Amino acid sequence: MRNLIPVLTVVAVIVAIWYAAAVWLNAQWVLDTAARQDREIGTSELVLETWSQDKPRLPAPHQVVTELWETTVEKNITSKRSLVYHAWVTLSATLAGFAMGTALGVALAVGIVYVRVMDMSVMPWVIASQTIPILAIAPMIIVVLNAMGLSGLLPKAMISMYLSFFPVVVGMVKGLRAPSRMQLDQMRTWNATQGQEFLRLRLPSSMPYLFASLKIAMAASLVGAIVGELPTGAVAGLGARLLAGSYYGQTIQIWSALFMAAIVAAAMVGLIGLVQRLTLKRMGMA
Amino acid sequence: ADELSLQLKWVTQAQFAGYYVAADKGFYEEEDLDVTIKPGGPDIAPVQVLLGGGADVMVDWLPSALAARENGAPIVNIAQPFKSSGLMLTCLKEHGIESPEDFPGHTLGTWFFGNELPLYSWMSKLGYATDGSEGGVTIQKINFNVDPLLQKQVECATTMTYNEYWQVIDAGLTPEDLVVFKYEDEGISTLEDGLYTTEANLEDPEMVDKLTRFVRASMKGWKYAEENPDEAAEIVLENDATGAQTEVHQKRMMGEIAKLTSGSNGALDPADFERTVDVLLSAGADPVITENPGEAAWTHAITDEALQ
Amino acid sequence: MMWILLGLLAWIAGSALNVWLARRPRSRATSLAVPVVFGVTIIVVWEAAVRGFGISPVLLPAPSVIAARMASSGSVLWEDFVQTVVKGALTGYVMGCLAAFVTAIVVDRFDFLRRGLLPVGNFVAALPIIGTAPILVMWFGFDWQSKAAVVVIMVFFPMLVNTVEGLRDTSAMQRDLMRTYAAGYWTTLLKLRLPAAMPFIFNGLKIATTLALIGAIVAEFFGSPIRGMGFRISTSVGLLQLDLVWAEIVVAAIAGSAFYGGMALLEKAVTFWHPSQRG
Amino acid sequence: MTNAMPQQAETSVISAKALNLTFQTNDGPVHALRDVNLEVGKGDFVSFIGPSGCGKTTFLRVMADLEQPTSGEVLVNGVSPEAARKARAYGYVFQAAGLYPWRSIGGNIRLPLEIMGYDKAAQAERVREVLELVELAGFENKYPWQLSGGMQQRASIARALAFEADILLMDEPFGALDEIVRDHLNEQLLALWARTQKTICFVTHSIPEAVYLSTKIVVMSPRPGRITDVIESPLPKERPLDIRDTPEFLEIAHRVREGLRAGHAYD
Amino acid sequence: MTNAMPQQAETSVISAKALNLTFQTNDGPVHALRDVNLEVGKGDFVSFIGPSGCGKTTFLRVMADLEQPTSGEVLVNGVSPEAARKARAYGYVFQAAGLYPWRSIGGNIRLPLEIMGYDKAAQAERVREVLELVELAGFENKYPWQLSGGMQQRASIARALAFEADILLMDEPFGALDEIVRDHLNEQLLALWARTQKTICFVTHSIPEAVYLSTKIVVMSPRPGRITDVIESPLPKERPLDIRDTPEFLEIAHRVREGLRAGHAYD
Ligand SMILES: Nc1ncnc2c1ncn2[C@@H]1O[C@H](COP(=O)(O)OP(=O)(O)OP(=O)(O)O)[C@@H](O)[C@H]1O
Ligand SMILES: Nc1ncnc2c1ncn2[C@@H]1O[C@H](COP(=O)(O)OP(=O)(O)OP(=O)(O)O)[C@@H](O)[C@H]1O
Ligand SMILES: Cc1ncc(C[n+]2csc(CCO)c2C)c(N)n1
Ligand SMILES: [Mg+2]
Ligand SMILES: [Mg+2]
Repeated sequence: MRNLIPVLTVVAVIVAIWYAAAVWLNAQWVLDTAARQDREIGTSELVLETWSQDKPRLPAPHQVVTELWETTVEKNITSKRSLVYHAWVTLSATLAGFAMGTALGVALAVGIVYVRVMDMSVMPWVIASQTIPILAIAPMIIVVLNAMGLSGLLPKAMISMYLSFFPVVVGMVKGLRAPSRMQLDQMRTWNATQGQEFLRLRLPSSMPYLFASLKIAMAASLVGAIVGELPTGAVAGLGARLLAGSYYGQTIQIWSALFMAAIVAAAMVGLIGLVQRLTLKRMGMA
Repeated sequence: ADELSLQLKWVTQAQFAGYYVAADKGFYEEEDLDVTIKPGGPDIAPVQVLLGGGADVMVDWLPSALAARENGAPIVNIAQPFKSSGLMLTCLKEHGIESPEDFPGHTLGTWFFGNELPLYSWMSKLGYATDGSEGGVTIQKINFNVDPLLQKQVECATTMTYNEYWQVIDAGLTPEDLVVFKYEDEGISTLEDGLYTTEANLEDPEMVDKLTRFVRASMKGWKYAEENPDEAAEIVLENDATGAQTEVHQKRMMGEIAKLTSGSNGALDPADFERTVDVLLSAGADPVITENPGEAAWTHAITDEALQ
Repeated sequence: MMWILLGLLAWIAGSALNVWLARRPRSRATSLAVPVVFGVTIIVVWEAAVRGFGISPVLLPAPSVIAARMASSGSVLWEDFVQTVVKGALTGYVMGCLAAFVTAIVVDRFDFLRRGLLPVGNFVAALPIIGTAPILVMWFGFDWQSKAAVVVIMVFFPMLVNTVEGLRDTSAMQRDLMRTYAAGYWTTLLKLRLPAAMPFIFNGLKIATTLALIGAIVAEFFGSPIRGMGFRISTSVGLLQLDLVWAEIVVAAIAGSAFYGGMALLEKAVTFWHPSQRG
Repeated sequence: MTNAMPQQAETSVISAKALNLTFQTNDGPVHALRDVNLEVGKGDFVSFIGPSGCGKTTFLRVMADLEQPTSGEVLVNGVSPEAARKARAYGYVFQAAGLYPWRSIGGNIRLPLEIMGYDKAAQAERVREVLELVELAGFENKYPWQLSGGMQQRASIARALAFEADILLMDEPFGALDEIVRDHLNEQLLALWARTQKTICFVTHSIPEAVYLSTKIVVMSPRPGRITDVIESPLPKERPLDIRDTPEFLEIAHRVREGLRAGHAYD
Repeated sequence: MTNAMPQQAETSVISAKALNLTFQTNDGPVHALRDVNLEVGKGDFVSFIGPSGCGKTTFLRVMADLEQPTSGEVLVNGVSPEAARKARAYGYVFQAAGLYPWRSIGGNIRLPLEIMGYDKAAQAERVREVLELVELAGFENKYPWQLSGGMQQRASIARALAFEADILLMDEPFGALDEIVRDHLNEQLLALWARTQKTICFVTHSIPEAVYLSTKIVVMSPRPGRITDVIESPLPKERPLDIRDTPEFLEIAHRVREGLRAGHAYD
């Protein structure tokens, strides 16, 4: 609640800039059209037309909102023209990929912290793996998985996993190594087993890092799912909407799919934040 | 029924109406086939899918299919439902381009991914350099839409008669605002949407039999679509999972597609093949294919059987 | 069969060698050797698998084929590297990180902005690059400027969030000490909060390195002049020149790792005092 | 048994009136300070002594404007603690050393000097001086984690002494030091105090230390933290170490011990 | 003046022979322990006293297998420190409290009990017991940052006492406590020691505390850390608080003070 006024202010400023930018970016088209039609055009007319084009360079905020409204609220959610339906398709792949990525990331981090060979060999290659442009190999992954008989949700989820495990590894390695020398020494004096040290010291101290990484991983995972949708033949999902929008120059549709993606991501990240607050509160850290 | 999967080279649209019609009208069923149609997209190389085992047949253009062959993909054309080429170069009149002589100094946009090959051939035939140097043209890669043309990032752009051209018109330009060069008219047309499969498949009699029935049903679908364009467009729309296609656009597209398929009974015309190869081989300094693959790249075995 | 056996053998030998190496006392040589052995093992296994299982070069080329391609197409790879990494990624990285750093300081200074801008920022950061890249290409043109813009957007928020977080990561006693000196805002920033924030800032800088590279390459998928790593990758797939695609990927991985490694070295030098660096 | 302060007509450097401070915690409020009244004159050396958790640190923090009282009034140098802090009126030694880990020992001591704009030469000179005072000469380039607990605490004392503040607030500065160093530093502190006329507020757990150093001893009792006794020392300003064997000294020590004991539940 | 240890024939719980430990730092090696020899018998109460930075903490850490000696040998219960640690032979109180911030005081004390597999009821019982012992009953559900410095230290003592180890290693456990609590805890510790026959190694800076508690006082000198004196206390096992006024007590205290003074440069 305390944040509402600042957020609204910032949003208001952005919307204002946005409208201005829409005029600036779309004016050329309006002028060209008018010239072709031998039509004189006044300033107010110009401004209004830049805000109501069919295929603007930059759609005005109200156009995007209208499109969002029409494709979410006014459409049956099972319809292929409903953004809710497409969002759900993407979300399910995102969640599956996120779960797999988190599991893989945590497992790798535990390995890196506890197994010396892994500590020394895995990290550079994990980093290198992230410099590979996923968009380039996503189609190949999909093709290979398809050839292996995997299709539908799983290939997309695999790409999500590929993108989301990285922040988790990095964050968790840092988090699992966060305990101070003295805290680790204490555990030694009690001759705690590695499992006990992990559960009672390393894991609790890694919680803030884990949650920070999970938020990044969730966003990455959504991007992964969308990327994964592109080469599955643009069948359904927000990625397919983006793609279809871009073939047909439907900027309004692109922007609304884009916003839907951001809304989904924000909601998921918000959810993680909620879990984080509850967990940290239970742990007495918030 | 026997299962068979088809990989398209692009998203669901009237360009592939024949296959959707055949599926919808039960032509495949009549041949005891259960066909899965997999839509494509900008990042799908149908050849990869085919060789990866994700599909049994694919739709592709001959230039890119031949390029893939040279790079080690053993693929063969088994049918050619498209007779003529729908490729063209569309320019805005305001830039003062009226004929190919006016190209030098201008920026021409084209899709890549194999689609740039005909343009490069054309330019080399005209004797223009393509690196933006004096007296040559600048080639610019553009995405599969017409925004760069509308926003004047390029002066001419590759369009298809059945799709992008109409997007330009829909954007509010009139045919009078445009100058259009059809590849077909410039004598550099190359074969478009054909059906391809792997050499391995062709050695398997059972597969050959399936493919024969598939081609027969598909051609029936195409001819039905040609005669009933509006119904075909409706069928395409029903099969579009993205929900992004519009009725007006698809009906218009179907009309244009019908013009391209009308001259073909499904069998590849060897003369068309040779012309395409010639165009490709003449593509200047860096030709995409270096030698004529000859009859290894196509076969009439399927169509002969299917079209009796 | 021969190749498959060889692959298995290489796998076993590589792991054994690494386990042995890791047991040695830690030194510069071993900490370099272990990842190298790991990588070499993977490459040998890959080569063996491609040959052994007869995987089509159109699906996955063997490392030897990729190496040959890298040797023969050096000039193309270099041209693409300059276009994408030097012009696109690096400029975007520097501009994005600098902008985020300055914004972080402003945002941190004015709580109103922090509470207003960060949530909105998080939202904007969640806009997938695949959606924003075409738009930025439309606005900034086909050349490297639009790639730099994509990179700026990609690195901005991780860097911003980390810096803001870092600037707040001081203990009560450390802040109290500054209060007792009646240190002003700028003094506290310079002497306490920036040094304390360094581990976080470097966290952001490191994450941003991989993002910058991916961003620049992926953005080229949505529009580029006819050179650049993303351009080459996306168009070569269509021509089924998979060896060239993988050669570009190898260059990207090397450049990215070097970039990241450089940042990590710098981090070690600057935040030597942090427990995670003291080891 | 809160007792009325003898009102000092002379300039009072610190004056607390009806001070209360309550912390809100998840299971109820904690009364850290209740109705605290105190006057400290210029040049006084005041020791605070009391059971652990009685509010000594909290009181010092209020004077230093690091904690806001719930009610009541504090004046430092006749102005609010905030104004005094802004005027850099005091040096503060925290209960834990709190050195910045990214600065060497020398760098940590130089920190306030840099902030207050001393020039380079003066900085170096003062760092050398105070390091010698706390016997850490030679450790200037070591980092905090390379020092033992006691050495860190001495470094933090040196940091507070490095600049010339009129008031010194010290929270158990000698807690982790052995008797000999402690005696030595006690002497040094007294000499410094005599030389500079500083006003010093000093929290300690050692009764002999409190008696040896102070002109005024404040005894506190816990939960809620109150002042139970204020003892004005009759000892002369000049104090050799063996003053600790005089009957006056032992008598005051006895009174402090009694006051302390009263604050405890047992015996 | 390293002196030969009186060799104890009885079971020796801790035995150090020719122990050396050198830290490598960015500006040269630091000799923290040099040629240290010591025998501690079963049931001994050994105090370590010496100037700040002389290596007391380091020596305790070596016994606890937290630091590896550069050369020499240590045996704990006749086996290596590592084996002793694995057998959970000792409890350790660190110089700083080091409580886990995400656990309440009760949770912190329960931690070693959970690790060692005590059942729920036993855990609760022991937590209650030791909290009472250190006078923190009622603070079980508070979090560390809500306690004063001294209270945190007491919680950390409670944690080390909660499980039954034969050896207790305590590094300045009472450093931040006032004299009264300290006297009280001293008595409690002696009673515990008498009752349980534990062997205790105890670092302190207070000479009276060392003399009052110990059967053996080890005096150390700094840089490099060496043992300069080992004093066997002639005081009886039964020690009321006022034993501190007896001549024997004062004599031992004097000897310790002299030993300490010898380790310091000045006076
Ligand atoms: N931030 C806080 N939140 C809640 N309670 C607090 C806080 N700080 C201190 N307290 C409580 O206030 C009381 C007084 O604390 P303070 O630190 O002033 O004690 P002290 O006299 O300095 O003790 P010690 O000698 O142990 O340092 C204690 O009961 C403590 O639990
Ligand atoms: N990790 C370390 N790296 C380098 N030097 C160290 C390290 N730990 C301790 N030392 C050095 O070793 C010496 C002994 O330190 P130690 O902590 O044992 O002293 P101590 O006797 O416990 O002192 P105090 O009473 O102040 O706690 C000191 O000079 C210290 O600077
Ligand atoms: C993989 C691939 N994608 C797109 C095209 C170009 N193309 C051919 S037909 C068509 C649809 C009509 O607009 C488009 C865009 C191609 N040749 N190959
Ligand atoms: Mg305190
Ligand atoms: Mg110590």
